[in-house]
Amino acid sequence: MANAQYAQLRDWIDRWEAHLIEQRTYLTELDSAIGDGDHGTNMVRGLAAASARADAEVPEHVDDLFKAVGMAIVSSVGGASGPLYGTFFLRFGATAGHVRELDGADLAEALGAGASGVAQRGKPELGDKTMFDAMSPAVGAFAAAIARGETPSTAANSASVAAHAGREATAELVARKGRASYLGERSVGHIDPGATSTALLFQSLAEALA
Amino acid sequence: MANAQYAQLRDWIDRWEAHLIEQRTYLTELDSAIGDGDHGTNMVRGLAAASARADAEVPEHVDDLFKAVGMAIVSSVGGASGPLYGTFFLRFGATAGHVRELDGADLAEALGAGASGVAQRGKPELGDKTMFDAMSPAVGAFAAAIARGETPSTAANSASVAAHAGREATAELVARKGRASYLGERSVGHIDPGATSTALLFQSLAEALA
Amino acid sequence: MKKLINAADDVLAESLAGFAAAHPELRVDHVNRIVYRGEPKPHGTVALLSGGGTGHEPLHAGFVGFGMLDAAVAGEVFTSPTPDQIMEATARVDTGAGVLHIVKNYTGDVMNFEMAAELGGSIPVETVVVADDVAVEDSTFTAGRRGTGVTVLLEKIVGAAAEQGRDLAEIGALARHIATSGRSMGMALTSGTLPAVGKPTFDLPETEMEIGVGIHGEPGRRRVPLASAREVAEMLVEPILADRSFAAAPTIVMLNGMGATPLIELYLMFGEVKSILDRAGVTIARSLVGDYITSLDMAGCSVTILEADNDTLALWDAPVATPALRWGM
Amino acid sequence: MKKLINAADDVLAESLAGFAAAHPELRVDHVNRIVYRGEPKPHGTVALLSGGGTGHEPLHAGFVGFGMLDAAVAGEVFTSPTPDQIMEATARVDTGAGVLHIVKNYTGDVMNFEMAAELGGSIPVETVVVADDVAVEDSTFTAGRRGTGVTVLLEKIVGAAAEQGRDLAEIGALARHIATSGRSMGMALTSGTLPAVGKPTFDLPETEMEIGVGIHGEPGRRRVPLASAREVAEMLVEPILADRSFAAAPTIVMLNGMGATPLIELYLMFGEVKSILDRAGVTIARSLVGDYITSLDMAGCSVTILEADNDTLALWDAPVATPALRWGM
Ligand SMILES: Nc1ncnc2c1ncn2[C@@H]1O[C@H](COP(=O)(O)OP(=O)(O)O)[C@@H](O)[C@H]1O
Ligand SMILES: Nc1ncnc2c1ncn2[C@@H]1O[C@H](COP(=O)(O)OP(=O)(O)O)[C@@H](O)[C@H]1O
Ligand SMILES: [Mg+2]
Ligand SMILES: [Mg+2]
Ligand SMILES: [Mg+2]
Ligand SMILES: [Mg+2]
Repeated sequence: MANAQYAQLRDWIDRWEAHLIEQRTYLTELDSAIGDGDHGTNMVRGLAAASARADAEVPEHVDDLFKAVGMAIVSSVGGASGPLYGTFFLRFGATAGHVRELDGADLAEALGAGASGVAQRGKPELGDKTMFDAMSPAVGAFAAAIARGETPSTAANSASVAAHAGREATAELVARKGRASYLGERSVGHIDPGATSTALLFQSLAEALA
Repeated sequence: MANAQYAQLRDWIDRWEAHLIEQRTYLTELDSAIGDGDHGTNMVRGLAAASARADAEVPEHVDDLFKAVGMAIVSSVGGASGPLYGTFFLRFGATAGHVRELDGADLAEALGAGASGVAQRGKPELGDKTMFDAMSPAVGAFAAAIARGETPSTAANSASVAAHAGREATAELVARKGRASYLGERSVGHIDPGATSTALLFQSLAEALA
Repeated sequence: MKKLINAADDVLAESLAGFAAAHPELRVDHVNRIVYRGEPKPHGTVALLSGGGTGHEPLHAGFVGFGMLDAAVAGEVFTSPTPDQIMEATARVDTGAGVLHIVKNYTGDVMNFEMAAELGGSIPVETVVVADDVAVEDSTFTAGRRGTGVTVLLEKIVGAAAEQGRDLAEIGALARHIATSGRSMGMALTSGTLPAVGKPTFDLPETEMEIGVGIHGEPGRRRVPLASAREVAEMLVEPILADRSFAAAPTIVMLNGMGATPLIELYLMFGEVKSILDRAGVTIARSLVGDYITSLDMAGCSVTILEADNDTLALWDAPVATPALRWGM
Repeated sequence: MKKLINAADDVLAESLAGFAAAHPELRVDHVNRIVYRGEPKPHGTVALLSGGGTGHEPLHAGFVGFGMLDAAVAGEVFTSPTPDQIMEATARVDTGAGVLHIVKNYTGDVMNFEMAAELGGSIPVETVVVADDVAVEDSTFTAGRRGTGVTVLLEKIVGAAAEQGRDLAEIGALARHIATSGRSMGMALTSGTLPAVGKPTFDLPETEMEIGVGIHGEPGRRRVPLASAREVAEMLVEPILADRSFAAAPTIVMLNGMGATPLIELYLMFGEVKSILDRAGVTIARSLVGDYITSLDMAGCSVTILEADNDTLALWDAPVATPALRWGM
């Protein structure tokens, strides 16, 4: 029943950055097919700024860490993913509070707050073929697992599985938000880049809490 | 000892036009290698204008025919070849005079005047890798043949052979006039487009007088 | 990738440095990537601010100057600027009368400008979102249409109105009026190449073109065989006229190049567009032909038509002095 | 070939038609392919006439207007206009004070303008031949250097002088002074494609570029591997400075695009050129960045440097109102 420690949450971000760097070209290819070809570049730039800021400020509490991460993303990424992921982390941190560890319920609440922030900022609906189609099921799966009494680590595994499934399901959808929406039916058959970076976000969480 | 008849001289121009149309792409390729890729287009445009003008004016004498041809070329071609070939025909016609046929000596004189006109207008020297490297030997060979007592037809054959030889020899030359001169040593190995259209000019004369 | 650049990561900073060197009459904040007028507006005059991703030059920095923008904020290539940049520029250009934010309708731009306006504090901000691209169908259920060519015309017209001293509410209303009075449609012969990606965003065979592209290298509405300028003009003008009639009042028409199309082709296309508009009874009162809102090194063009009443035409004709648009002074 | 055109043979006529439609303030003679000012110059003022092959837009038609040219004569693509066209334009623009012919040094242009001046009759004509391209070596034994970027600057500067009422001899002398005070050098990333040919004039692999090209798609001085903007700037500026020192007086510098290179790259290149000139002690007093003398759809750029004394700078700053260059009015 191990709580998620500050160091693990810091590690979450580092792992996400590593995955994004590794998948940069793939993310860009996905975005070239139905967007403007910069999602990989945007995310790598944002996470470089986030880890630089976290390194510089040396925050010691969860709220300060994610405020740093969120602000760094907001002020370095731009585009659609900057405000969306930025809001996600800002809300996550604010909800988590000035603590050094989070139990399963705290974590579920913070993740839920992050996802609600994304929903408010971008007004995506489920099925609009956006990052929200990976994020919403992931956050739901995490909360359900915690409610069933599972550990944060196991819950994060369920969230990762749900995020990946949500990401893959975006292929069949017609985009209704973001640049891909301009393509209408032509967006069908392509996986959404933002859903892919979100799947990596939850995969990183599972790895960090393992 | 048949004199060159008006109809044969008119035919000369038609044959040249036909050859230029046939070789248009080749002339353009030669000009693309060391010039600006328009020599084929220029010549075909010029000869279309020349034959249209000759058809419209229905000249009956050699001077009027070649004035029409020369002026049409001057006012439709532009570029380097327009003033050069235009001058060639204007001088040719003016020297030939208000006649319906030309004997060998008249023809040699008219061709010589045309070539001198080109030399004055473009100031090419032999070996500068221009049309003059085909024209000057051709005109010289024609005059020499007439001086030897040959017919205009035989003389035109010699001129055609000399023009073709002169044209082929341009491959080894470094261009010193026209656009090809900008290439310096890089022009070596390429045949000059203007020398090629001149070789066709003398070949057409030989065919017309045959 | 054949580009006159150094490292892909430095394109924005270095291009801005060159811009600053070429336009000493403007001020450039290289840290925040903001271009300002050299001479600020008189106190109490509404300021105009725009911004967006880089790669659309001369938009927006090329439109900073008397009679047009007060500042332009640059994001990374095809990426909206961030809220901090926008807040900084807003604070600097405000003369006490408030600031108009001119935003092209892309999710990223809209959200970043929204966050800036939310976090911006006490400066009154009006926002106009341009969404003029008729290529986007079904826009009711989506994020709506893209903002393209009308942005340029709006910046000129509303910039002239601000110069006259109209207040923020009037400026906001005028901007929204202009934004809804125009339509655009674009096409691409080739895809642009993002410096960071190094190869074309989409493959377009020698025999095909994309109709209905935006300005971010997104593929368009549909891919069709190459066609003549006359047919291309029809494919661009017809969806515009189907969406909105322009027969009632004079218009301003822009024939815009996407970055790699030479002027000789743009003029030829303008001639074709004018023939179609003549037949449709649309009067061209003013026109603009050239590269005004581009998409990196994409070859192609777009057509923008704006209905223009007398006020609009007078504002259009008013003096302007920017790097890319200049007359009357 | 991917171009916004109809038939290859109609490009010139149709582009001119579009130009006329876009610029009702100018007069266009479509038969003779001449663009005139809408308002002729006052009687007794020297007129400026230029012309050349089509494919270099906005040169020359885009420079017709107050403070610059009185007329521009267009030849076929990359082909000088004919003597008749030049004579017709000369006769029309003369106000009684004579006409300056501005000719770029290409065999065809020189011969056609020469024939026009010979046949032109009683109108006094001064001719200036621009030959500024340092890419051409060994120019002593050949037809000499090509005329490129200095043509644009000369048309602006001498146009302003003519507006002041200077007489034909003074105008001719000034034009020759400007022509010999500037140098240019260009490069290409890709070859342009002539509409009538339908494929690129030369093949340039993805990894190579041509240094020392002119504006007619001719191959350049040499072919080298692709390099950074910084290195390209050196390859262009160094031959210019080796040919003529520009350290003694202020200069006007133009960073010109060849037709398919976007502004973002041109600004970046201008920044690089400025750094080199700063180090070499060359002062940039004025600058121009954009497409001014192009080569169809060639990607690439050229650098022009002109020594400018006080008279030259004052003439540069004087009002001009043409489609492509406009300030002060
Ligand atoms: N309104 C929205 N709500 C949620 N997610 C969105 C929205 N618009 C876009 N996205 C996500 O953003 C991703 C694109 O991000 P990115 O490429 O970085 O930004 P941009 O689209 O500005 O270039 C999309 O794949 C999609 O998942
Ligand atoms: N000064 C000159 N004297 C004689 N011939 C010349 C001269 N300059 C160019 N030429 C000829 O003109 C030919 C090119 O003609 P063309 O391509 O029609 O004109 P342009 O060079 O203006 O494009 C060259 O191949 C050469 O033979
Ligand atoms: Mg993107
Ligand atoms: Mg040629
Ligand atoms: Mg983007
Ligand atoms: Mg030519």
